[in-house]
Amino acid sequence: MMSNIMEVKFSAKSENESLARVIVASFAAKLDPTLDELADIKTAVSEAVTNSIIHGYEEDESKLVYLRCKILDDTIKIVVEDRGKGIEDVDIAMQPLYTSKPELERSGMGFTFMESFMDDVKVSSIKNEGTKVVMTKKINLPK
Amino acid sequence: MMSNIMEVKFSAKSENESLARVIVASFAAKLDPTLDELADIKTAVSEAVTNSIIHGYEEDESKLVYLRCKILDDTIKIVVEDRGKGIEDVDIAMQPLYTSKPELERSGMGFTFMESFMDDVKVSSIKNEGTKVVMTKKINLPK
Amino acid sequence: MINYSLEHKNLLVDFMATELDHHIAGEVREKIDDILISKQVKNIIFDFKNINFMDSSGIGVIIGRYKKISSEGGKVFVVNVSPRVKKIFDLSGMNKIINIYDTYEEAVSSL
Amino acid sequence: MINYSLEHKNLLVDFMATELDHHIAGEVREKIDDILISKQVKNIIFDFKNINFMDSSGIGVIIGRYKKISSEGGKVFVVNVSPRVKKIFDLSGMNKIINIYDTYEEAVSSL
Ligand SMILES: Nc1ncnc2c1ncn2[C@@H]1O[C@H](COP(=O)(O)OP(=O)(O)O)[C@@H](O)[C@H]1O
Ligand SMILES: Nc1ncnc2c1ncn2[C@@H]1O[C@H](COP(=O)(O)OP(=O)(O)O)[C@@H](O)[C@H]1O
Repeated sequence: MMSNIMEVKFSAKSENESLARVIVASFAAKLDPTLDELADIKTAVSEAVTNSIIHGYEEDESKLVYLRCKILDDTIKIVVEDRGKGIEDVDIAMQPLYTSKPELERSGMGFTFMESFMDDVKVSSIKNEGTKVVMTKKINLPK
Repeated sequence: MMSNIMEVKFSAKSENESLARVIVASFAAKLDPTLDELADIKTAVSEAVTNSIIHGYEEDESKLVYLRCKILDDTIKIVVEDRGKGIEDVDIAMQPLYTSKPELERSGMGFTFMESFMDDVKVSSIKNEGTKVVMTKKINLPK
Repeated sequence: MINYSLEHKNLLVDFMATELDHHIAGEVREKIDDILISKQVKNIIFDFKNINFMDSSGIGVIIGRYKKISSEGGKVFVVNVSPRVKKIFDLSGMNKIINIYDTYEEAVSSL
Repeated sequence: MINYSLEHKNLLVDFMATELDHHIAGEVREKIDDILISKQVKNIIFDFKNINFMDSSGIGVIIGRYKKISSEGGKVFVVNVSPRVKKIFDLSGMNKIINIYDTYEEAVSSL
């Protein structure tokens, strides 16, 4: 059984969105994913981290985003968490095109992209406590 | 004042040495360092992380290496820490060519490289509790 | 962030970044909206040749500009999209309102 | 990890990795030591053309092979080193015992 873990926390600054993508991509690279699988993972991470920064913390850069990754055999599990304002109704939030911040030109496609690109996405959130997104993806070893 | 922080922990596996380099390099990239400054930072991190894995944990992959980075204005501070076996005498350990593991073909140049490539290196260690290496480097903004 | 040129009221926008995410979306939006205020623009053509990553924040910027320009009868084109970015456009359903062409020339000649 | 070829007892070692750190040092060492046991080798020439990163663990592997080969009168050469890797060799003081040449041909013709 192959296993590897990494936990990261970083300032809730938008410049760290690309950092989060690079970090997860280098970690996931050990599973030898295709370029497309890697892009799927980067996109999903980008969406979740951006949401924590914009929605969870409303761009308060003094706050921290938590990113945890685990490889177990051929599956990567990625957790993105914030201790921000939380989501009132997760089911509504996850609907395609739903956004609470149209004035920021959010497209409301964040959760849809996470669900399209990962095998499984689970969101749990408590109002005024924070939000946790758990995503997994199996990387198909035999190419 | 510009500031940014990142904290990472990862399994003490040798395959994560390159991960640590990539992570710190992407974080440091925000200071717009020269390629040579970036290589200096990567080398110093590689040495400290490798030491935690080999000497601190004697390659017990279930253990964790802690890496913390902070940018404050034009200076990056990097802390590499382990909760491993510690160093009896830090002054001796830091001497060029000193190694406690010649059988593993260690060159004894790890600390020397950290000191050559960073502006400042401080090592604190407690026997059987762990080792902490704090390194800083100022990136010269005007090129 | 972006370079632009204006020809016959067609605004050509060229990205200097390689990744169109939330971090650069804000600046891109401001820069373009400044141009829309100060110059006469009918259509916008986004050249994606440098972009190798885009997420839903990128979609937001493009839709936002589409809304501005389409209310005056203008169109939005994207050219030189990589297969990956194309996939993102397709998933977002934006390919129904935005015109995707291989090259700048094809976009212009369709006008 | 490595490719090798043997010509007139000169072992040419080519790295397939781009980074010579502790992670790959162990495998490189084992592979080369297997060859040293099974074949007749006098000198070793390391071709660094693919290596863009090396730390003190890399120095350790090269010194280790130098110790084996020099006790039998052999030499160690490194060729095609990048300026960065050259800096590491210089700092380690290894440039006094290891011969650094620009190309494989120069290394061989110096023998
Ligand atoms: N981390 C979070 N904290 C608080 N609210 C969130 C978080 N992530 C998502 N949301 C809520 O869910 C909605 C939908 O998210 P998403 O599908 O990513 O679209 P968008 O980010 O474009 O609004 C957001 O508009 C927001 O109201
Ligand atoms: N994290 C650590 N935990 C325990 N001992 C360490 C640690 N880092 C360094 N040391 C000790 O310091 C010595 C010198 O380290 P270094 O200069 O990096 O050389 P090398 O790693 O080649 O032995 C090591 O051989 C080891 O005894």
